[in-house]
Amino acid sequence: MIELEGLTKRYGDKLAVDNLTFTVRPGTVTGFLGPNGAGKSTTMRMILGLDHPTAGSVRIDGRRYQELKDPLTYIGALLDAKAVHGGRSAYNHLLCLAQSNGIPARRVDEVLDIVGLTPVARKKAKNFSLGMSQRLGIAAALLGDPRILMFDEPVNGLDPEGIQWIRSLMKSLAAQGRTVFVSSHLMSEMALTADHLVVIGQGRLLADMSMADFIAQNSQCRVRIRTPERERMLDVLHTAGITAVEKDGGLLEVEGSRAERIGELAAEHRIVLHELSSQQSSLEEAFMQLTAGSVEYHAHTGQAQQTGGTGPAVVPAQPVAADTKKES
Amino acid sequence: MTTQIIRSEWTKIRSVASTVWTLSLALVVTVALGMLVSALTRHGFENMREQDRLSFDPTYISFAGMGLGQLAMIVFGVLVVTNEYSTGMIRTSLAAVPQRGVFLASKVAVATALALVVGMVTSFLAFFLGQALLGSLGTSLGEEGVLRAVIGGGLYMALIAMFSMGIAAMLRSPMLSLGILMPFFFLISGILGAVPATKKFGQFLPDQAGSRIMQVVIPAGDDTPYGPWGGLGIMALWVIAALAGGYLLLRKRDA
Amino acid sequence: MIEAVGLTKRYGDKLAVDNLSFQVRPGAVTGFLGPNGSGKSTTMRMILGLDNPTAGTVTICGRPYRELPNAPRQVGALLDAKAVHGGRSARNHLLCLAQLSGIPARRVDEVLGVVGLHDVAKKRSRGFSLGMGQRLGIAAALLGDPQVLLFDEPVNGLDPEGILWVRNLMKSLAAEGRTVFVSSHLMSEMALTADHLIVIGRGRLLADMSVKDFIAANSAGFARVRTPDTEPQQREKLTSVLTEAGAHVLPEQDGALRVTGLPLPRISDLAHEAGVRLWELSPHQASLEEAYMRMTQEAVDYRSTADQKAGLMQPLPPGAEPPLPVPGQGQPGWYVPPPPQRDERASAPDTAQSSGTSGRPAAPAEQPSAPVAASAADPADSAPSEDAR
Amino acid sequence: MSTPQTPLPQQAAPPSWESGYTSPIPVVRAHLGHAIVSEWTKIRSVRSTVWTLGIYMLIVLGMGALIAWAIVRVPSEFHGSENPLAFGFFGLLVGSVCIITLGVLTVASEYGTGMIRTTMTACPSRIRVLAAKAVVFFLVAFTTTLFSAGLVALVHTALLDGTGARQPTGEEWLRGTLGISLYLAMLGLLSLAVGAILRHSAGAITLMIGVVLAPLVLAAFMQVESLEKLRDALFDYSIPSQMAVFYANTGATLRDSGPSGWDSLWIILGMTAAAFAVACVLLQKRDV
Repeated sequence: MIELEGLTKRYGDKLAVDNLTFTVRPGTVTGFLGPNGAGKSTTMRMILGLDHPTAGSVRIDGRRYQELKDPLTYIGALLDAKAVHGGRSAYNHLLCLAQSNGIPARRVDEVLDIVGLTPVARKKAKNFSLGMSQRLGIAAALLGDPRILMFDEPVNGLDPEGIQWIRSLMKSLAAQGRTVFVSSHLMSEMALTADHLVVIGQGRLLADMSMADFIAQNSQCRVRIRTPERERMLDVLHTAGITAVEKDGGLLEVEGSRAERIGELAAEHRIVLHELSSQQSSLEEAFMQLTAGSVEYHAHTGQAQQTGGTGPAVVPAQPVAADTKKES
Repeated sequence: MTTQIIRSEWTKIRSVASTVWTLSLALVVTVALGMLVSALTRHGFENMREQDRLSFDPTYISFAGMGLGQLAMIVFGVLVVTNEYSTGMIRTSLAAVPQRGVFLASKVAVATALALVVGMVTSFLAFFLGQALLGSLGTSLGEEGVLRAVIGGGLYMALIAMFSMGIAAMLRSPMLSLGILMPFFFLISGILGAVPATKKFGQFLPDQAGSRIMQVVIPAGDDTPYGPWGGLGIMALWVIAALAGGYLLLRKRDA
Repeated sequence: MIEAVGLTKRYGDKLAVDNLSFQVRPGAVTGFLGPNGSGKSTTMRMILGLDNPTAGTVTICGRPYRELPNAPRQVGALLDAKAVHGGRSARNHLLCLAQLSGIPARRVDEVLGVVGLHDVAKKRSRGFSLGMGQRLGIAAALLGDPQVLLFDEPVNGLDPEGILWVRNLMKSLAAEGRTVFVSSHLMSEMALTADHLIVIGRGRLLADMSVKDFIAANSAGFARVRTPDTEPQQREKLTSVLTEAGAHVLPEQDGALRVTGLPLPRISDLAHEAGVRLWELSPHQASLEEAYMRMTQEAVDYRSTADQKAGLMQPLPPGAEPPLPVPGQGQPGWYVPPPPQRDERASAPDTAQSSGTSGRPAAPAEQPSAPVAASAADPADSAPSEDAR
Repeated sequence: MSTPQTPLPQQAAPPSWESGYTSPIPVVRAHLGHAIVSEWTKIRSVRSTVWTLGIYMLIVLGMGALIAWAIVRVPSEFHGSENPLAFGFFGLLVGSVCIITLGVLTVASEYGTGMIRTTMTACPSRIRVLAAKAVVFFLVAFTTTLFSAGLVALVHTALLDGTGARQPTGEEWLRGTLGISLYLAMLGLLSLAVGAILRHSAGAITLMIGVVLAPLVLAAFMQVESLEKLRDALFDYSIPSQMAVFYANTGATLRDSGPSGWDSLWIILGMTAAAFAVACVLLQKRDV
């Protein structure tokens, strides 16, 4: 369990984290989302006692981080995969961490095996790819078999096999009753992994709710219907008070009604369906909707860059940045 | 608790190549240069001036390489600390050991112990090999002040490494630390100690005060206000100041 | 146009890239896929003339990279976003690259605007987050307005807004007729961005085909069917009817059925005939991820295994009682580390018959390679967009 | 618009749609000039290089001022026929550490940060990159040294004027300003080449400082006559003594051995050329 209370961090006159209060509970994977510059990393660093909060406090299982004896056995964290001395071997890197917390050296071989780095355990970390470094970082987090795990962008650089692995690893860690706190920018990954979401923007808490609630609150549910008896279906829907929109290819789209209800209606009127699928907004769309106001580095959308004598079509700037997309 | 952190720091130190490189370089350079100079000195002792012969210090001669060897010791001390920062490892380390004072103390203790062992070996090796090459001119450990000078040589090297660690903990960047320490020890300290006007101040600088302990024969006309152990004490004060500064900054800063 | 012929790179006795031949054509986004360690980065570095091939050649517009008269004007590359001197500001970093190939300084401000870094242009890049570094790298690639673009993991560290932007950027670059070559591990992104795929494994070419062909060749689509949750007998009825008609039916976790081997209208008709009401009937194209996983199974270098946790067991002196769990650590529902046990592996002969469990704690072992994830692919993810075409 | 980048005959042949997109910005052939401008931006846009240069000038000017102050206080001690410019030597000796650091950092810091991959991608001609770095560094080091050393020399001669010291001759002026500046810039270039060979900042700086100091330390302990030749050679050819040669009295060679006149410059030129040859070969051969 990680408890944050009124956590605040100020750099100069910039408020990086602003009065953040939430609890990360055991038994679920909690996703930690926010645009770049929202204060996610700063928050994670304060949880680990690396940065001193300007105000507020963080408790790990009820205690301050500095008070933990052998902290790696309470909380394992992957912050920055490349934060390893390049000249040290993977084995020695983990060994020195294990020793500092009184973890037996055999555990090092074990975690290396878990993450699949045993063949390169004695190689220098300098030559590791980002994916391998990421695995090393995950191994370090698992070292103390802690009850709380914190991962910052765990799938960065992992290949698809590794992504699937970390996905199920996090789920099984949570299923064992551990607290798993994951930050990521990859909404498709988050949608597959997290049960609960904490969303921040510009240092403030925007949402702290379950994944399903989050998507439901920040999006609209659509149902797609394909049927050979289009006219009849429309009539049926109309009498039931449901408005359907005709799309090309004989497709009908219904907003604000559930697929179950439409299925029952069709069966009642013996209408044959060729497709009946509910199109839930993706987490990505829901997230865009929520954080639209707190994005810090907007890609330039206009074509205003044709200033110089550099000629036309200087730049393939996108008129299709976040704003236009989420309205559709 | 502390023992496990010390074991961890020992793993860190022994598992990087720079430790082996810098320490073996310190040993080889100091001993080899000392031997070379000792051999050359014996060869031409008859031709020396009378005055030089009177103040001839066989112990100090065998430590001739110390001036260059300490360069490697400084690099060792600086890299031990700044490696953590330049790689980002410091965050992992401080997450594993949140007690920053204990962390720094363990790191310095392990590195100093290692530097002390290497320094002692270097010092004794340089002495014995140097004396062997000096032949009849040589002295022995039994002579007055000689044992002190040889042990002092080892202590001096360890203290130099500690001082570098303190400075490095304050500055965090290897380039900056080396950029300040190297010119300081090699040029500024030497110049300040040699120019009469600044000599009074210069002789209280860490390396000048500390290297006093390696001298057995005091040259004529020497008016240094401290003895061998006093000099080492002055150096130790510098070391304590540097380490205290490093600790205070580490505690205060965000990692 | 990038053309590799018999490209080979050997490090010591390890063959990183093995006789690779392919073409990357203009006007399309070409994805470059492969497991970690398959030689993707090495190939990219050889394309850019950073590494010398052991054998073979790779040319851009007919010339080796190092012989291009003004390389950045023809090829833009994002290799490693952090390959920047941290003490230099974003603008100066781009400026020195621009000057290197005679690009006017105005262009620097333009690309800074394009990637959205104009506000931090004067800040030192040391303080940049990975996402900002990535944007800076993309700016550097766009600087020369080149006809060939290489991106290595472009969305690494970008936030969702940035990911969306990069996705659209790459598509429009290709639409302008440029050659866009992108390597990525994120299959969901690739499915949305790439038109063509080049897949390598262990340094060898595994596939060079369009995304559609790739998915079709390496997987099968299926239909998701749901019957009223309240009436389980309807589900059983449908299952038997569909199985009789020759379909392959698998139950899914949420109570839906996964049907392969029958087209959607046929399923609908069968359900209708059997009097089964449908709550859902949706087509699913297998995801790119599934197709990819199937193809590269053998070529993965670093495999993960289950967590044994034997290493946490302190070997106790013989006869000693295992210590009791620490009070306060046993709250219900929380994970409790397994209590230390005697290490049975120390006395091998005694445990010969129970070797399967020796040294293993009672706690459930993790099953990292379980295929849960692939089947639970987000319906809103890639399948509908494939279908919409 | 015809494709501006058609350097190859086979490229000119296919119609534009086949080569895909064509940039409207005219493509110029990149040459050394571009690389030099770029390297200049690199040097001036990083704080550490600016700081190192600043400290360098501070040391040279500061020590010059210190000595000037000593001249004013006790002018009688500075009589004689010695070269009146010689007092500038001390500042430059200490300052040489900065020049070495700067030289090494110019190349090695690119390897440390990974920037080298970006640079090599932007300019695949590796020799051109190295040449541009050398040219820019040389000019920067040379002008800074010339300015600082010249200023110190002017102040010193002005202060010494009237204390009985002689006026420096034209050749002494030339060597005490232009000569020493060329020498220090070459020393920096040597460090730059060593940095390109070792690709590791701390290693290269340590090595270069060792090269500067080792002969002196060795020589200092050789107090025996039979070794005088070796000792003198070590002493004479050590880098600090070679620097001192530029301040020696013209005509009056105090020692018969060792370099004199402009010899030092040719020696360092040879060393630097050799180091550059090695660096170029390695640069071409190695993977970045």
